[in-house]
Amino acid sequence: MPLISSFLILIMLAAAAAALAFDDLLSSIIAAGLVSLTAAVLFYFLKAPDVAMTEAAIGAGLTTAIFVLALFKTERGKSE
Amino acid sequence: MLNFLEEWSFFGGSILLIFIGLYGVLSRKNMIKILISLGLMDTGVNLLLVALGYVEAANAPIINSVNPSNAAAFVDPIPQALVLTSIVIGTAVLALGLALVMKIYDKYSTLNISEIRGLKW
Amino acid sequence: MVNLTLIIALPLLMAFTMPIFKMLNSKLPKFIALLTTAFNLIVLSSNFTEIMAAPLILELGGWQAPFAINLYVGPLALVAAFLINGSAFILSIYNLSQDYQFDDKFYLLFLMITAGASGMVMTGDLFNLFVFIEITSIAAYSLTTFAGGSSYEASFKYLIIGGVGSVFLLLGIGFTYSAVGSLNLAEIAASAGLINPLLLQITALLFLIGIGIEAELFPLNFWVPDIYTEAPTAVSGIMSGAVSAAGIYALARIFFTLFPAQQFFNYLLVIGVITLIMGELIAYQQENIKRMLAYSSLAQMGLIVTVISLGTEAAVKAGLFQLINHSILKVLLFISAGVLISAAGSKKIKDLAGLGTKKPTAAFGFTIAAMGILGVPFLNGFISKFMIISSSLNADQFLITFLILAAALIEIAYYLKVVQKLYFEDLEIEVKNTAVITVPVILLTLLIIGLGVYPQLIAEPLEKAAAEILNNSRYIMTVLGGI
Amino acid sequence: MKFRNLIALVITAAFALIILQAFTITPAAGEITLNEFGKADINNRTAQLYLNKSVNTDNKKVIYQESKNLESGSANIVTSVVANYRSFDTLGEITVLFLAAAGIGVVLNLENSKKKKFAADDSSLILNTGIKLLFPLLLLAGTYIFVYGHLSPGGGFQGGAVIATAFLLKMLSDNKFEIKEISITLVESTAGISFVGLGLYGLVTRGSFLENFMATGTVGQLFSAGIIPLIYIAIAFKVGAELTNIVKNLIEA
Repeated sequence: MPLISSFLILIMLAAAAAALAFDDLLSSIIAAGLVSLTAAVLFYFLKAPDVAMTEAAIGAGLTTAIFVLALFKTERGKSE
Repeated sequence: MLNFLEEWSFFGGSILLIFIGLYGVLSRKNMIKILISLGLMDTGVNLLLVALGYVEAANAPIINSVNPSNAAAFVDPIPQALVLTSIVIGTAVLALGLALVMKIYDKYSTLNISEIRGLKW
Repeated sequence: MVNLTLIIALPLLMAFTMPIFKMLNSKLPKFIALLTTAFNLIVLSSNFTEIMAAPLILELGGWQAPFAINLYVGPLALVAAFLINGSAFILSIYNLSQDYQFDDKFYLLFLMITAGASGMVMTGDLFNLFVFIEITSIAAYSLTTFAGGSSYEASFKYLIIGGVGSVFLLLGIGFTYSAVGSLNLAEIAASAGLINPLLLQITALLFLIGIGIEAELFPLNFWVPDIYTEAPTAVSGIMSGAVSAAGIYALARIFFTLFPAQQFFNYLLVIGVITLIMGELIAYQQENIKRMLAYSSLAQMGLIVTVISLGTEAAVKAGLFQLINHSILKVLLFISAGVLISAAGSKKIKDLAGLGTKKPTAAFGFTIAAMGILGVPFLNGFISKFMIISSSLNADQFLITFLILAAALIEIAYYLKVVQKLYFEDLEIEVKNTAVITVPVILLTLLIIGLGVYPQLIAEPLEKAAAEILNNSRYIMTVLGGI
Repeated sequence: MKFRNLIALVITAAFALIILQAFTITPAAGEITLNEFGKADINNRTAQLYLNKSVNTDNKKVIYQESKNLESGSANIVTSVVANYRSFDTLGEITVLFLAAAGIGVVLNLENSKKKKFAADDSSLILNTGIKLLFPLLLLAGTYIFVYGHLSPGGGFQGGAVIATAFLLKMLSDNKFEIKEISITLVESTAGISFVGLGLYGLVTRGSFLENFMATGTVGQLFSAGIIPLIYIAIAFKVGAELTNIVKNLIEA
């Protein structure tokens, strides 16, 4: 268990760094969604199921959707 | 040793996430990326708060058929309640920020803050 | 006596109902906003004597005081709540002659910024403070954009700095909770001595970052000029008159209650002086009148923080008096400047020339408020300036006194410049129709002269408020009771 | 360009250096500290009172499906914190969401611009049918989550978010699907008014805002926990309506 969570934290940090480093905004947004998703799993490991559900539904789901919508209304919408 | 690793990887990981976010907010020029970084900071601080309330070998704070009484050890419910609030507030701020980004993009046709008068720093 | 929780609960109810009011009649929202703020003032007045006698603890949800959220309303919080709701009331009168595009949304946001600021001064719980700061700032982000134009950029800037600040504030709250195991201010204060001094310093820094944004402290205040310049007049007024006052209150409450050590006040002193001097110097160079007022407002916040962090009772009293005056004067300055700007169709100071005769009410309002800020005798600013100078001299802070005087000189220069433009120069321009601000100008002028001639009017609340904030053991005793 | 990154790095590192010190703190020998940093000791925290449900009453053992008439009847302690002990925060939180939704409406200035649809004209039959099937299931799941919020993980926010997700998918896949502005407004206003109304009713009948005025029943049963389920239903409708409103505004902008 400890190893799994440490490993997940590493994935989370890598995804966060990737979210900043990607030039492509869509990849960035997806990486940020991955951060939220791993965070949701980590919340579950920390015995916080309520928070895990909220983070998965709101943080990973809706926020990512809103970001993608905004992206397609701005830069993506123009180029295509 | 393993417990030590687990505990400190949570603290260290969430603090690092906050600082990756802070670095992103300060260094990125794309408005959507700045908001993404702000979201990362939010996630980091939420994770840290929950980790501060974690008790080793304790249960999720729900009394049910698995833990039928409060005599069992539970993790701290208060940080969890705070984080519930904080996640929703964070999303609200991000959504408002994205609406502003869309409006600013309508005006300047760019997401780059160095091309937008009034956002340069 | 009416239950003080209503000050927050009623605006909330009205805000939630606002879309329905609009469906009934499109003129209804602005009157609802006016009535709600008036009601709040009545509620506050009805509690006045009781709170002057003893601070009031309001338990929310019926849970015993230190263990869940409670509101704490002492003399200081009462004074601050009066300032906030008073500014909102005056600005609601001003709003009656305005037309906004989404009127229901404007008024619900306007009510919520007031309720958020009131909550910031009344709450006795750290996380609740965070929630109210968020309510206030989200309402401010949205309200700014009613002006259109460049306000979106200003709002975005504020949103980013506000978002980062709230993360740090939350981090500070987390650290405090982890060390003490409670979120109640009094309970934390009672055990603050047991917290590791290093951790205490780190949390103090985090709180300073989180709340300093609302209190407009250097170097977290670069959003202020943009917001004040771009936002609609009523919003600039409420930000300057109410939200910054709430920020100062929260800062004072946190620092005097949780970190009452001299070293923290020294940090605050330095930050305050830098804010003051920089604000005045930059204000002097501005050509845009709203930007000038914004930097002046910033400088005043610096002045208030400087004086309060001297830490003597006389100094705290002087700082509070200055805070009251600042709210009154800045509200008047912003609404009269708003009228002058819309009359001239320009925000440039040089385009306002000659409006003294064409827009007599607004020019008079601007002039009397400028005189008040400069400290002309028989106006309220004179008394507070005098108290500030004498208290800082009494505290043997000669350098600080000198800097405050120097800042006041710069202030005189740029305010007189505007007044001179208004009355002694003339520019042939077509004056546009503007909002009527006779009632707010009369009300505020009466207050300015009243407080200047007869400052004993608020002597008792000030005395009690200063004594209260300096005595954190009394705060702890009141909240914790016999526990 | 590089300079900017460097400055950002310096500022970040400075903050990191300051804040990471908090984690190095170890109590010196003989020093009295409350809690060692990072080590949660529930017994010293307010949380213990919430777990024992003993803020106002005496310490009692709470037993699943047995204990009756406790001060807060929710089996999920996080729920009892969110919707009972600290419900004032929660009221503030849904206010934040409400303000953000209102603000987004203002910023995007929808009344004046032509309403656009997301480019989903060519959405495939499979997607369309799939979401048609999924939509009621998601609504059901959301409802379950908030109705059982006081017994199992979940509650108003999560349920509301799931419901909003259902509407989001529907809006993205089906071009003809439209939610009327007025119905969202009515739902969000009604939910908000009922939350504040519950609070005011407590204020009038029991003397303090948001105080529980109903019997708390037996821990672990569906009809228990006093006003918590009512508050959670109000929150769920409010959160669902606000998030749907936000998403709708962003889609139509």
